[in-house]
Amino acid sequence: MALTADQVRADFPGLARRVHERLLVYLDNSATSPTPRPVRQAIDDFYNLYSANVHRGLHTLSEEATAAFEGARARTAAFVGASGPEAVVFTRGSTSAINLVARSWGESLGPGDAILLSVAEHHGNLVPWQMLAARRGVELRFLELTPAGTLDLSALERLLTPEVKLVALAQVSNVLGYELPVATIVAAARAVGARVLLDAAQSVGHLPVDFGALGVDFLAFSAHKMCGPTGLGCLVARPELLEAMEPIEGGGDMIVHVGLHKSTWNRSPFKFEAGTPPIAQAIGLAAAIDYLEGVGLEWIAEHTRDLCDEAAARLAELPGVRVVGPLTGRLGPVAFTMTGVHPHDIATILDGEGVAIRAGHHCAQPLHELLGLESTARASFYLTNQPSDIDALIDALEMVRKVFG
Amino acid sequence: MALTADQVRADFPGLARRVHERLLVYLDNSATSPTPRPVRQAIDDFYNLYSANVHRGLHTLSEEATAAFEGARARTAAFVGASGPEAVVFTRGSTSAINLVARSWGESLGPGDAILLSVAEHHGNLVPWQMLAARRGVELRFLELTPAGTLDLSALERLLTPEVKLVALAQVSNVLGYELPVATIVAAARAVGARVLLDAAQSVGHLPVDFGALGVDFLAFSAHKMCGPTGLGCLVARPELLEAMEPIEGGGDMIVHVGLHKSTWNRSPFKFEAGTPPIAQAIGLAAAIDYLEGVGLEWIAEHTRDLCDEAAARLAELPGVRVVGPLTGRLGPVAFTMTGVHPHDIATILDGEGVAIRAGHHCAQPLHELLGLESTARASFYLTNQPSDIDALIDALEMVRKVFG
Amino acid sequence: MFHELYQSVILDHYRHPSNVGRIEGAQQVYNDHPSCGDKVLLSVVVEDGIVADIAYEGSGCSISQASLSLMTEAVKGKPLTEIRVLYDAFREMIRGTEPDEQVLGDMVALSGVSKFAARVPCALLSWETLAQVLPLDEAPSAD
Amino acid sequence: MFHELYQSVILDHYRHPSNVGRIEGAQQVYNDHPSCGDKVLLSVVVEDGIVADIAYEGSGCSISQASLSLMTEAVKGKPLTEIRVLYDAFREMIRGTEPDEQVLGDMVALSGVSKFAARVPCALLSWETLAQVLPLDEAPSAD
Ligand SMILES: Cc1ncc(COP(=O)(O)O)c(C=O)c1O
Ligand SMILES: Cc1ncc(COP(=O)(O)O)c(C=O)c1O
Repeated sequence: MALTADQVRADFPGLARRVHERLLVYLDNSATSPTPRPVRQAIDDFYNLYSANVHRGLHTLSEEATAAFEGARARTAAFVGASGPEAVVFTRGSTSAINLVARSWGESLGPGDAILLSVAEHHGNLVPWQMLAARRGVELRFLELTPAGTLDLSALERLLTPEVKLVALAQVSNVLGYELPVATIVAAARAVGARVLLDAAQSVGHLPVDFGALGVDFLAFSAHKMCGPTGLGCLVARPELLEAMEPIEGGGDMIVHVGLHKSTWNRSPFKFEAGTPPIAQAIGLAAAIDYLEGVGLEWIAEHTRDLCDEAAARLAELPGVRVVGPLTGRLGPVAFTMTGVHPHDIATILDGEGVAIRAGHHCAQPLHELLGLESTARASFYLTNQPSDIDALIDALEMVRKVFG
Repeated sequence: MALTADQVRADFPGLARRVHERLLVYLDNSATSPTPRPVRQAIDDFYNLYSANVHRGLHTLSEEATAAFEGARARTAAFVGASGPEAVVFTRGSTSAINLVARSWGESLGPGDAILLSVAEHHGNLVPWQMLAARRGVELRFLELTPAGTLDLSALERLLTPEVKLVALAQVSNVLGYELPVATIVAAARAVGARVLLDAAQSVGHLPVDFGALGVDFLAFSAHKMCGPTGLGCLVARPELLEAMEPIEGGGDMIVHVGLHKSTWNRSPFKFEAGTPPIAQAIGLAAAIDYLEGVGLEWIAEHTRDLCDEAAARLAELPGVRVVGPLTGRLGPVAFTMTGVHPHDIATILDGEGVAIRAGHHCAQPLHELLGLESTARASFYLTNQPSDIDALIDALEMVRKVFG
Repeated sequence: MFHELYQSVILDHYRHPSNVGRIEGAQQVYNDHPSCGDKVLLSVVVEDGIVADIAYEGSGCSISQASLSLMTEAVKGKPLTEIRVLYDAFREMIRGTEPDEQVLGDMVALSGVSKFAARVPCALLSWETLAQVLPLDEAPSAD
Repeated sequence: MFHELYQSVILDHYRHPSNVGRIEGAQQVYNDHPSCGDKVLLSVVVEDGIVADIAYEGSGCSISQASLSLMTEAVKGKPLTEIRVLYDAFREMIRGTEPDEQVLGDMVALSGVSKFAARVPCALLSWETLAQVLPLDEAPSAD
């Protein structure tokens, strides 16, 4: 059954809105995805019908909420191929998930240890490690880029010495759009005994991701970038690593026994979830997972890759337009520049035409500085986009050229 | 215009549901409040119509989302009488807000310093301080209870020596239901130069709370206990304290400039909000505040106090039932025990009658141990409750007595 | 007064429990469910593959306490092989399978628990604790 | 080609800015908007209460750069008292008040910015930076 973007779009009625009297063309999916009707419905049902706190509740609403919330954890575990619900910690977002690893697991590192990142990392997968480096005297190393704009893995052997205790990389870059060759990274990391953290903010829900099969140790992603709600992310980790990690926040639900002066911790993942958890958000994530699986992860990935290939090719043909990063093989974001026009001006003019793109450093300042750019414009694609969106983008860019002469 | 609970209940259609073929009587408000229609609508509108990321977005959806999100911050600041939006940090919940103070501001404390708490604190306002005490060698001191079940302030002078750098107390106890005499506490704390943190999880949205007028330094509360969404809390603080505090999590939005090895921090509150914030949740909180102000905070407090007074009086009359804590002056929770029946059994039987209460230690284990109780049953009241809910509670308890003989 | 969960057998055992106490010199194991506060100290004497004596000290809700009373009654004097059958049958029942009264006896009074997810741990506390003393989770050995 | 925001005056100033450079010996101040990357180094020479000379080196979007060019043109040779009037009028305009072309001259080309909340900081960068050199935010002194 060949699904069409039209059929998918029917589940996103809000996308049919107008902006400056033009039909909206939403090309800022890498920042936040739109939310389909079944996800909105699942969230609303919770708030309307069984708005109750979870765990330890003995009444029906609380039991329903607990079943839905813990069911969402199990659903998430199955979706990303984790060993089970005990491997899934709910956090505020990808950023929070990565900070949790840095602040808990990371405390075991010290002088002489190193962490391998890349120059293209999102601030969310960079600043937590800088803070750890400042706290614990850990060295940060960086993979650089090939001229084509993907990670230069030829330096892997040189950089990946036994000092490296962790390799933390984005599975899909939110600017360059490349897909990381995870198997190569994992094999190399294993060879020196390093752990691997995958920043999957741009990959989970965008292509099939199997935590177990990939063989990584930590996986971080955000619900709001995969048709789910804001305010929720996941840290998926090997349970034995979680068990060995110290909790960061204290409070209800993360304890077994609390005395006035001393307390004992619950088992993971609860140990890392102090206080009332993001109940409606987890339920929304489970609905998003159901939705994405209904559409098909393979279809979504294929569809997105096709749109990116076409967009990159057509952008590259425009006079003065330069695609930043590879021209093919992108999954989602297509960043570009236009001579003589600042990216912010591009974005403002495009908005006037109904085309929503992002302009800036996309939380990847070091990458932009390295490329000698203050900022880039970025169109990013996902399941609701269609080839006509690329036409709209190209037409609007021709308008930019007319304004700026 | 005398509002009735009936009029309020019309905004909560889900509360009219049935449970075990009985009409639902929701008396677990202290755990999580139900969510009124306008809040659900505000959340759904975001997801449907302008699901976009905030800050730095140059397209219409992002500008709408930013205006709504930052508008929600300003709305929250005004609602709790904070100096302005810069005083409001969005967190995962009360627990997270208190942990933020403990992990950031708290790091300035060390051996010789003390923190004054009470034996009745919720784990969310106890365990973070235990963790700080373990990290930094800080002493924890505890206010105890009067025989009537309120805080014994006669020990305040003895306990509140110049070593005490922070007094952290619940404004309304989630078990005993008492209201803290905040003015007395603040005056005493000021006299020794101690800061005051108010755990307002059970008070903001339940009675008028004015941060500025109370003169406290930190205020923590959760949206889900005041008709708002799960997954969101607030730390309100004096801006100069926030400015001096170090961020805990690193990532997007909390930075000014990011280099490969070093970064500089944004101003507060953004410094404490790494990554995509809880956008829909903040928007939902603003809608909850609008809703609560529409009903009237004075009305809500009065209404809740009246129901608690009546419930406590009628419970105390039942043979074998003991109200835990004061019989009058409670705001929300009314905890009790019944001889010969375990609180869990009470809760299960009540659920069979459609009456939702909570049983357990309510995240206040030390308090229960001190009272010689493993657990208590707790009925908790809020704006949607009505006198007939107390009848239902009493009737159901008579059923418990019949079952247990 | 009938209640789906609170069968009179349960209430009887809750009010008048069997085998309460501590056996000096016996194997002892402590267990609790911290989230609800149920606690038990179980004493078990095994002689020649038979539970010769068993007793417990516990506190908690009617379900956990009745389950302890019923379990100790059921296993006292029984060989390990039979106890394993009971253990499996009990857990099946709590999971929602129609119980066999022939096998489970009075313990079928606890069958209603399967419909109360939050109370399932209460009913299981007794057997879970016994399994910490006796090798109930292991496959029976060949001899 | 007409665009509400991108008036031809703005684009002209963006393409052919006035007063670009650095004045040795002048008062200099650096300012930036890190979230969007707009940057400026402003040089100002004040003599006898008059902005005798002004220049800037900057990078950023058309709005921020055109605003710098327009602002420097507008204040050059003017006394502080007049500059204050311009400063207030400009900020009023950016807030959405109908601008007075008599007062603001070519700077009215930036009036469209008021409808683009995200671009308001770009338009204000110039004046905000000038206010770091000149006492524009203070009430005029009595003398
Ligand atoms: C007094 C008090 N403090 C703190 C909390 C913790 O709130 P949350 O679980 O939303 O973080 C609660 C909630 O039960 C509470 O009642
Ligand atoms: C690659 C990558 N990592 C991390 C993040 C941070 O995600 P969040 O802001 O949801 O915490 C993002 C989101 O922009 C991202 O694209």
